[in-house]
Amino acid sequence: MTPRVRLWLVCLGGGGLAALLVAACLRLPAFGGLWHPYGDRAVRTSLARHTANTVASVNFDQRAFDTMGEMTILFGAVLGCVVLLRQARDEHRDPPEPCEVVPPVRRYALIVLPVALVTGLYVIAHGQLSPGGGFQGGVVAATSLHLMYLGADYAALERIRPVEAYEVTDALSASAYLLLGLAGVLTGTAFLANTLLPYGTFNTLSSGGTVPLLNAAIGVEVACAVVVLLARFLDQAVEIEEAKGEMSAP
Amino acid sequence: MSSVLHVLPYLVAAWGFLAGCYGLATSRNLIHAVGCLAGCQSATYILLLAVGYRDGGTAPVFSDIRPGSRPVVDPVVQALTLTDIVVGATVTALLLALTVQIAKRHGTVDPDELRELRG
Amino acid sequence: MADAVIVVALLAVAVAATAAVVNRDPARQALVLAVLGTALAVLFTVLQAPDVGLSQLAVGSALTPLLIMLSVRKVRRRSAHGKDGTQ
Amino acid sequence: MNGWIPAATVVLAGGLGTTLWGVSTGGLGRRVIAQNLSTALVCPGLLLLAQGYGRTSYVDLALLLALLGPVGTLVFARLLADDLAEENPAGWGPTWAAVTVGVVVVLVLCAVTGPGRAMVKLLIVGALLIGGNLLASRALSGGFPGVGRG
Amino acid sequence: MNPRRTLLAVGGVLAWWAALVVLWLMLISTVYTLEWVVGAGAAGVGALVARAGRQAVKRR
Repeated sequence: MTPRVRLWLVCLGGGGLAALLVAACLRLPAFGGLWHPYGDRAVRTSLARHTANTVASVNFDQRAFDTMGEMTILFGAVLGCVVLLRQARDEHRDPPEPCEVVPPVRRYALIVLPVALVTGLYVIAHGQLSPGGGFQGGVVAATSLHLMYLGADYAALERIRPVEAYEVTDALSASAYLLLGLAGVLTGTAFLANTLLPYGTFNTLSSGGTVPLLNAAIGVEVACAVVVLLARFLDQAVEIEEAKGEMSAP
Repeated sequence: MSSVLHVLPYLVAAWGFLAGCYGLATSRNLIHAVGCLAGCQSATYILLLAVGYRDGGTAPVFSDIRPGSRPVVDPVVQALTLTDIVVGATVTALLLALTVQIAKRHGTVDPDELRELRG
Repeated sequence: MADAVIVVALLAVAVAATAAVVNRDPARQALVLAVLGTALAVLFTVLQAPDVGLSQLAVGSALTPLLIMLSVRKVRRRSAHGKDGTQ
Repeated sequence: MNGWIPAATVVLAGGLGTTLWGVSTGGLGRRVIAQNLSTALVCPGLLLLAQGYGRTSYVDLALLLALLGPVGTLVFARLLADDLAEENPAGWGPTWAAVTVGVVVVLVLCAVTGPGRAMVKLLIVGALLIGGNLLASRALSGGFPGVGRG
Repeated sequence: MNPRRTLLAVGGVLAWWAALVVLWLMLISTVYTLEWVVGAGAAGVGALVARAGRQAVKRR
């Protein structure tokens, strides 16, 4: 198939799809409508279970089984990356040369690193109260560690980030989520049912039953997964050299 | 104005999706194609959130307002979208890892050249 | 007037998505994707979804650019080595 | 209806419009500067929106953007250092303009909020935003002189 | 490691810890005991990472 024929096919298919999509858009309920039956029920249930952030309640209580599926996709994707980006037999590790960074950038990185980490932990811990949660805070915490790469060099990042520990913690926090679900079964209700703990006082850190615990498990899992993921990419981009390149490398 | 606004978010979602598809089909670089796919994904987020929006509503988060004092938007679609954004990023990473692997094994990331290589 | 800000955010997202497709160089596309992420975060905020906006900011502002730029670097270095090897 | 949301609309329309134009046209140096300015201009917009909707919890969005936006620019400055080396994009004029917008918005919001922890939070966001932006501009104009392959 | 350097290191970590606890208190909306406990823990992690980062940059 020549590129020209393919472009025609794309235009034809895209045009048809566009017509269908526009027709569908015109028949959708108008944007901003007042009828949200599922939303109203979710808000009622969330308030009944003393969870201030309804979105966290949906994620970690009402649809916690769904979130387990998302977590499995995350875990699988990271596993796939680790396998795809491993060091092959015809490659070798070549420690990168230390890199020069102007002092202001280094100072900024050293100051913002702990601030960003604590902010990430704040976002995780307050997931069931204010906007935020394990997914967002985990990414922030993991990103903050990589300021070491930006403010110094890869060797400095590797010193504060033992990848094996993060791989183990990733698996442990994923199993913690499952164990919390199984605890529901053992106490006589259902998998991931929010009946294990008292619901607590509304709008405090301990409110919402198992929601804060599941939220924390997801937070740790996401943070470790992102660290492992970026470690593999950084290894490939910075350290791992191909055997063929040896002759040209100085 | 307001009748346009009733469909505009859906149309923007459709436009983003179609533009991403066009980029995917005509891309000459697999990394660029992965970026276009990320654009397609964001179209789905817009569609979901547009379905859940309520005029004059506010976020269904009651840490700083009293429950019931203001109308709130639909939390279910928000929960779907927020997990998908993070999981979508790791899936993007998986695709980029595949691209890196293809670049290693075949020495090119141009889909057309890859097809020629296979014969 | 509250609708005007929604329209602005929607148009910004539409333009950014188009620009992300039109810029064919991956490094330049990564820059546009970073701005697209910010525009999406604004859109999610005006659609009253701060949780989703936080998620988009966390992922779109630093993580996705880092992943794409690292892949670009690896692929560029690989092709540079490949040329040296064959010469 | 309050005046904060129209103000946010103006800031966001101006900020997103100019940065989108800058990031999708022209040379690489100009694009990176535009990406840096998108953080500097959108963050005050988010603060104004939080005030307009009367939700203090929305300030977290601006906090995260002020923290992570400059980190994103540093990623580009680091990994495109070789390409940016001959251009040395500085763009101090637009940067200072964006900083002025940020300072004005943060100070006005502080005056409205009144003394308290909420005001300190706003000041933290402002400090992170302005410090981060000035530093990202500094990094773009030759912050990584010796990045060969590190 | 001589006592003077140990003292300096502990002092540095404590200073970071105090600063991060203050940051935590500014971020949250209402203050109560559990919030103090969680904040102190998170600030402790942050202070240790700050120290590790400084060491990692110095040792090159």
